[in-house]
Amino acid sequence: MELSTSILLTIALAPLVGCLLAGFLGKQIGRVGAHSVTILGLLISCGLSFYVLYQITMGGAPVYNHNIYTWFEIGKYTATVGFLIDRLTAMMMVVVTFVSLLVHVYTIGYMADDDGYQRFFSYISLFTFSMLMLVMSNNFLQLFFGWEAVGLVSYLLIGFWYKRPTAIFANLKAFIVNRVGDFGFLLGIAAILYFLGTLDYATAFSTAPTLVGKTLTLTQSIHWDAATVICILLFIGAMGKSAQVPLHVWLPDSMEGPTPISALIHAATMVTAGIFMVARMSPLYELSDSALSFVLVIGATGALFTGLIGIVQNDIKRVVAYSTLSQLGYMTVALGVSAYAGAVFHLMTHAFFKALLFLGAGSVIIAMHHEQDMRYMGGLRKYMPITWITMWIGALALCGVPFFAGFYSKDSIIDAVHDSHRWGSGYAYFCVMAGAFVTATYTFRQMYMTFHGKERFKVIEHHGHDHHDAHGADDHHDDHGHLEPGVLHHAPKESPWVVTLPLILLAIPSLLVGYFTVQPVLFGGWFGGAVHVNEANNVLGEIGKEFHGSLAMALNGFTQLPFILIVLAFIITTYIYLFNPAMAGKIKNALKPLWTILDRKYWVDDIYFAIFARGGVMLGRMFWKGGDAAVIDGVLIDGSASLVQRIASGMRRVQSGYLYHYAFAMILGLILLLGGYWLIGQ
Amino acid sequence: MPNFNDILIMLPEFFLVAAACVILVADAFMKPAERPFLHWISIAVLVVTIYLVVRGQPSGSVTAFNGMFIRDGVAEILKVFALLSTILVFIYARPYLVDRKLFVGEFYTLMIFAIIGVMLLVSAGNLIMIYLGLELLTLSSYALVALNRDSKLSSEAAIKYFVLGALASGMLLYGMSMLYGATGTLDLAHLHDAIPQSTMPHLLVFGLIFMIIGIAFKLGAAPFHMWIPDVYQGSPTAVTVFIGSAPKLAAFGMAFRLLESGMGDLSQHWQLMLAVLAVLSLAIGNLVAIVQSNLKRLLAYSTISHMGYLLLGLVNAGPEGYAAAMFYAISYALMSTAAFGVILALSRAGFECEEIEDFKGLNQRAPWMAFLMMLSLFSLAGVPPLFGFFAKLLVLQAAIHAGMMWLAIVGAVFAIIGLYYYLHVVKVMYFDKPVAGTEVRLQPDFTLRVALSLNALALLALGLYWGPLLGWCKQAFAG
Amino acid sequence: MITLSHYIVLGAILFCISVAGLFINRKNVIVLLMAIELMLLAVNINFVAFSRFNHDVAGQVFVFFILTVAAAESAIGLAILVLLFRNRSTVNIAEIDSMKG
Amino acid sequence: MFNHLLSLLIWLPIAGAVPVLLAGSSRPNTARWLALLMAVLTFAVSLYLIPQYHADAGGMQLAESHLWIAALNVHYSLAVDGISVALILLTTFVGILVIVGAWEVIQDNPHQYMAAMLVLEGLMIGVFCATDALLFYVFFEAMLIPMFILIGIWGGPRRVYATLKFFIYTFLGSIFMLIGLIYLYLKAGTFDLHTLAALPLTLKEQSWLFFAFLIAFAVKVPMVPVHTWLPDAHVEAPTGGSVVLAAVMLKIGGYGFLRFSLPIVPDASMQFAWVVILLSLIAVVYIGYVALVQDDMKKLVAYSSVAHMGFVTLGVFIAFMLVREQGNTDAARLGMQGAMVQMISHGFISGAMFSCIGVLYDRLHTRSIKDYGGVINVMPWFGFFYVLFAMANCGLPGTSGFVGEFMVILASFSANPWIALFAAFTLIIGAAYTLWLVKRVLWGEVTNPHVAEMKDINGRETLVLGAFAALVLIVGVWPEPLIHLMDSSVTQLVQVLAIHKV
Repeated sequence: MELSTSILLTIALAPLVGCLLAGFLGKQIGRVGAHSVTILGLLISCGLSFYVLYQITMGGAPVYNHNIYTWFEIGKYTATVGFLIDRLTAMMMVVVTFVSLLVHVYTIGYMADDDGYQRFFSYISLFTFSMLMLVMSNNFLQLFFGWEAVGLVSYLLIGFWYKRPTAIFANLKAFIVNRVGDFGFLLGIAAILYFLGTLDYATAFSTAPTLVGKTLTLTQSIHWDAATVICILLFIGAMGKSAQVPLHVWLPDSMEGPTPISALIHAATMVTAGIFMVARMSPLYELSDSALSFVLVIGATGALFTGLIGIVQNDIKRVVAYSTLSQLGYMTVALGVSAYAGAVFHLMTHAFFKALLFLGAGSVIIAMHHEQDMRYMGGLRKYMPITWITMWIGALALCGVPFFAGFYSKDSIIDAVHDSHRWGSGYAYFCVMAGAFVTATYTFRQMYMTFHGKERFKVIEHHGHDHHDAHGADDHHDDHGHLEPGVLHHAPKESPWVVTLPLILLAIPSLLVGYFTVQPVLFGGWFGGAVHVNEANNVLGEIGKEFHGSLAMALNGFTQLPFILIVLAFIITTYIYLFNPAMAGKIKNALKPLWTILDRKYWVDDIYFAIFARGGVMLGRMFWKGGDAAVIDGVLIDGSASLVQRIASGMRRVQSGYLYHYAFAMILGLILLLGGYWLIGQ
Repeated sequence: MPNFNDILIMLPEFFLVAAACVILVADAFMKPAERPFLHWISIAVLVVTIYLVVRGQPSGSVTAFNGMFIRDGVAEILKVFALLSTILVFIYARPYLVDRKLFVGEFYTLMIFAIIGVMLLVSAGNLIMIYLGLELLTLSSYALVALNRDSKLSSEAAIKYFVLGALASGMLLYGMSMLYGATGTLDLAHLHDAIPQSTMPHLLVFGLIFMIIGIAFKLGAAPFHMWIPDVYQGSPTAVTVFIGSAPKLAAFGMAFRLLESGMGDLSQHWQLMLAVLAVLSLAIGNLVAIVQSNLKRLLAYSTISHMGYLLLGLVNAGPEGYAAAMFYAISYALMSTAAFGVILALSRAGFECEEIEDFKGLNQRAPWMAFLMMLSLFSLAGVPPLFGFFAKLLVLQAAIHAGMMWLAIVGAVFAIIGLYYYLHVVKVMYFDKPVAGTEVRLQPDFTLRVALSLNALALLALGLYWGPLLGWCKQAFAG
Repeated sequence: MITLSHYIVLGAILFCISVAGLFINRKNVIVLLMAIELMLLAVNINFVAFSRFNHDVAGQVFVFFILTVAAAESAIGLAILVLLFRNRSTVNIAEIDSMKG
Repeated sequence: MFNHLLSLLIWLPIAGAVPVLLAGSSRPNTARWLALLMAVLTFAVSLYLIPQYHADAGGMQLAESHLWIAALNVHYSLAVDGISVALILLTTFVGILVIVGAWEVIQDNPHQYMAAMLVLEGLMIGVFCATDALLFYVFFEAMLIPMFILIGIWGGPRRVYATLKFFIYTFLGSIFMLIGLIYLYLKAGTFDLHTLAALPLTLKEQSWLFFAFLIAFAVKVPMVPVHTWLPDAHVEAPTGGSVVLAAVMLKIGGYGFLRFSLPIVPDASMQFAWVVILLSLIAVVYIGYVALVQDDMKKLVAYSSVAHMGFVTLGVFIAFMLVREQGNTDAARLGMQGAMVQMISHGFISGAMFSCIGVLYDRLHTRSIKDYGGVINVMPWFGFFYVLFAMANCGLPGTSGFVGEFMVILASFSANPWIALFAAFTLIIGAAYTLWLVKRVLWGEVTNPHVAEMKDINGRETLVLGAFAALVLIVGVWPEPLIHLMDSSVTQLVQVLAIHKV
């Protein structure tokens, strides 16, 4: 039976209501009120999302595609606000609301005595609303709305601790880099409207085949294939939002935000919006191999090279951040080889285990009183067992150890790349394969440095005030009285249940979701009409032929190259970080130049800052001082004014005050007239 | 042999002459205390004259004394406004004169003789009449300029005015003589008919040129403008306000009589000459005004530029062109009386209030006066919805219609430059803080306040509804 | 035989002399008054000559008016001159320049 | 009274100015309340336009015409179409807010200030109603006088330079238009805009007239390179002056293009559309960079106004390419609608931005960005509004700022991808200068001790900002009603474009 509009509206609006209540009445309803209303809102929309998913998959509800209201209608162009609910959407809704719900709960603990408590809840609910609008949209306008709205919330949340210079730098950077992507995205939408005359998904996809053969005339000589132009423009948007190279620079900095949103926005949901979008647009992308190759190469590059940076990071959150970049690269690669289902599948599994890793990292950070540097950790496992175990689950999932969720999604991507014949797939295959090793390396390194080995922090029992888990806003830092790093007031201890519960709840899917869903989602054509793949490109179909169930796949996985690489990485890291810690430093010195390259993140940020930020300001100053001030005002306006002045003061001298001069002037006038007449007479 | 009808036609002029003589004699027998009667009598006389002018107005155009005197619509309008402005001058002048011990009978008699000159000039039908009217006007003006016998500036202004004026009228006469030689007649109507079959075209044009000089001098168009700044500044403000109003109307009338009624067939010659004079006047008037620090002198230069605009109307050499020019002359007369009126109203004994600095912060001291001044300044600058704008509109239109787009553009450009110095005065009045030593007269004479307010508000009212006036002007030239 | 042109030329010469007198003379205002008179005389010669050769009397009538007015004019002129001398105790044109610019 | 509704709208505030003025400096509160009453009345009357105007019918409605100057065949003729109605509503709405906004901010001679505001309001409404070129010109020019006074008396330190520059700049622009109008009058014998639109003109005549109009309206919009009066005027003007200037006066330039350039000289406009488009794109990119480096908040917002108004001119003139080169009327309508929506929305946003700056200025009496920082710590509610309007200013979907730019960019892509490319650059540069401003003013630690003492916005300010915010969001979330109001008028305009005069 048909889904009812009211339910969908409830799903979308419940978080918004929570947001408004928590935001505007924060003072009145207090902290408890704030988190209660928002969590209630999330509960409602999460529950209903599960219901919708059930209806769509089991309940046999048809795809829902209706407009709510008309945004504008001008001649043949109409823009509307409406929902398109198919399996892809439903799955995304569940992922978003579920992770968001857990993050809400987690936040109760994490932000427990932050001043911006209500504000924070209001923001993350607003985010959930925006994200839902994005995934549930049935047209490009609303997609762009959600697209930018999540950007806004991300901006607000990265700069949540607005007193930190680094935070407010990071959020500005994030927003502007995203805008660079949106620049392309908007042009893509414009191109769609130009070629297909509509902003509505269904119409656009159904008329997409007419793009074949159409070209966009840029100059007399340059004509570009319409589909390619559209797809690449749209993908530029995805590059911004999903932090693909070269627009990846904002994501690591976004770790300035509180950990919960790193988990929710910068790992699980928002950053995957680009992946979702491309999957959604698969009918368009299937029309252009060149566009997909572009996607493939970009993704592959990200998958490997950003992962490498992760190896040299010491900030526990940044390691996870770079692994996110690399994993997004994997998803993009999957898109590039037309394995859209694989991409979305990895998106889902990644959402769970990456959120888990972030929240775990957050839990560690709580325990370490907001010390994020792993060099001052170690041996935490006996203090916080739950965090330790759950994080290991996440870590293994991330590495793609068989049976864990990550394994199914990641290995199928690798296989898909292997089977693909698209231009660039060779390079991509190398990247993802190497990436598997790199992933394992930085993951194990992180786990060892955090939980194992000997404790590298000192505890000095600190009388007087025994305060609870230290928290975000740096006024708390202040009353620590800034001891030297790695010195704690009291021993780290396991976080409260509001923190650990989400960890557990995320650990379960990180462990199991792959095993149970890989068959239908990847090979069962579960997405149905939601994603469209040409037969020629159907690599997942090929893999599917050798698929004999999750168990078999996992067992088979032990014999595959990726697993061997993981084991290799395991051995190396174990040796270095458990048995011979000094060696890390030796290697570092041995490979100094390489290490520098990675530590400087290939100097990409520096170059961008120099060229775009500094350069932009310089250019602006040049225009302002040179153009407006000097030429227009200086020369044209004031120049002409002073010219008039000068002429005037010159002319006034003629009025000498002498009678004979006056008379002479009259005679001159007479001569002028007579002479003029005489001249004309000639 | 003059018949009674001729006398009827000239009744206003005769009445005025008689009145002038009566006032002259009465003044001789009056004690100073009774002077105010003189004031009111003179005003009454002018009012009656207006009444006579309007009432006895024939439908078309009639002549008296064998074409010596023409009474037509043009003459009527010009006379009415000349008389009106003179009434305003009387009202504005009184407190000023009283403060300066200049409140004497000569002022009134001379003024009335001058206005008689204006009236004869604008309805002259013969070169002799033109000359006589002109001289009557100018001779009285010379004396008026010198009214303040103890002022260095006044006497200097008077001598400059006198010498240059004599030179100008000499040239005018010389031109007249050539014209007479070329056509053998002094009567404008016959002149008009005689010009086509004249055997000496060059002599004609020579005459024309000399006459144009006479006209240009009276208007104050460059390069025959040199007397204007000094006379405006030097003469008592009470006289300046007069020189700025009625004589301009007279000058327009004279130009119309000579150029159109007399030498209409030479228009292809004088159009271009007037255009040249217009450009010069616009340039000199607007540019040099910018660097002035004395308000009277600034207004003098603005007069020069305004005469340039008036010439834009004349170059059209067609009915609507003349209508536009006359409209412009009228608007200018009203605007300058208002502007000078404010100066008169604010000045007190020992304080002329004619430097621009004296107006600093006027808005704080006398907001209403500042407002009136602002109205007249914006009107002079030609900013809608004030009267001056529509006058400019009409003359620009006339110029464009005459196919002189370039001239209109020149006019437009100089309008922008002109805007600057008017705004500067407004800025001084409204944006600056008042300075010590410029305490203006705060309670001007009541009639003055009323008259001045009416005068300035008329600029706004006529700006909002100026159709009838324009209709009147057009109809005067339609015949 | 004296033709019209002779008179015109004479008039023109007188006119030019008077004009020259007006702006070449830099000393005395009285000279200016004389120059003005001279100019009017030049005009009168023209008128008389023309009226004679056009067989029209109006020109000579005009001359009478001009003469009368000229008298009045010079009267006023002299009056102003006296005034000027009283205020500045000089009649030197080169010193009458307190208003300029 | 129904057939004099427009006259009422124009003259009510102007007449209302008289009692306000008479209240005098001795009774400031009487003046304030009177002024507010008048503004509210005007707004109420303007609301009455909505039922009176039939949006579907389009065309000029509520017409009234009386012979004004018989001798010159000039008529006092008023009428409105959808676009005018929208702009009039904007005017009357802003009219209220500036009076509320100036309540206790203006201390010396509030009666004169309020009176000037009311007169200004009436004249601006007149501009939007006039269908006779001369009448339009009269209102168009007369506006300068009260604005001149407003900036000059209540303005900042360099107010004299700014206000003279403003007045002369604008006068310079319009005087040439006047000459063009006279020329048209001499050809057509009337100033009536309909007749002029029907008047056949050779391409040469059209070109001259086009540039005469262009200079007049380009100065008003303002377009590069005749924009430099705007930053100065804004910086020196009192808050209310800036708000009116940005919110309404600039729109008159864009409106003028619709009323004059398009109908009267369509072929020349087509021929020289590239000039305007080029200038608009320069405005978006070049001015964007200039705005980036401003250290005075008002200057920054002023420059961003120039950039945003670039979209108005862009949207209007790409319509030519779309109609005449591709016959794509719908895209042309899209672009022009975008331009119109942009006008309205920029009215809200710039008005709001200047009100925000006014709020800060009233507290710290400086507009230079470096004196602020960390304002959010002491003024959270203000911060909320400021961020909202900043986001609207950089065209975030869901705010009105997005709608117009979105539509214009969509349309311009159909006209020529390159145009869209440069236009869309605003997404980046706009975000850069706006959010950098927010970063430096709002975020961060409180460095300036005076900032620490700042109080959060009071009820009056909340009212003003809240009203702006509501409209920004409503138009952003559901622009259809606004678009529908103007649609038929825009459609008719687009049809006009297709008509060749030569």
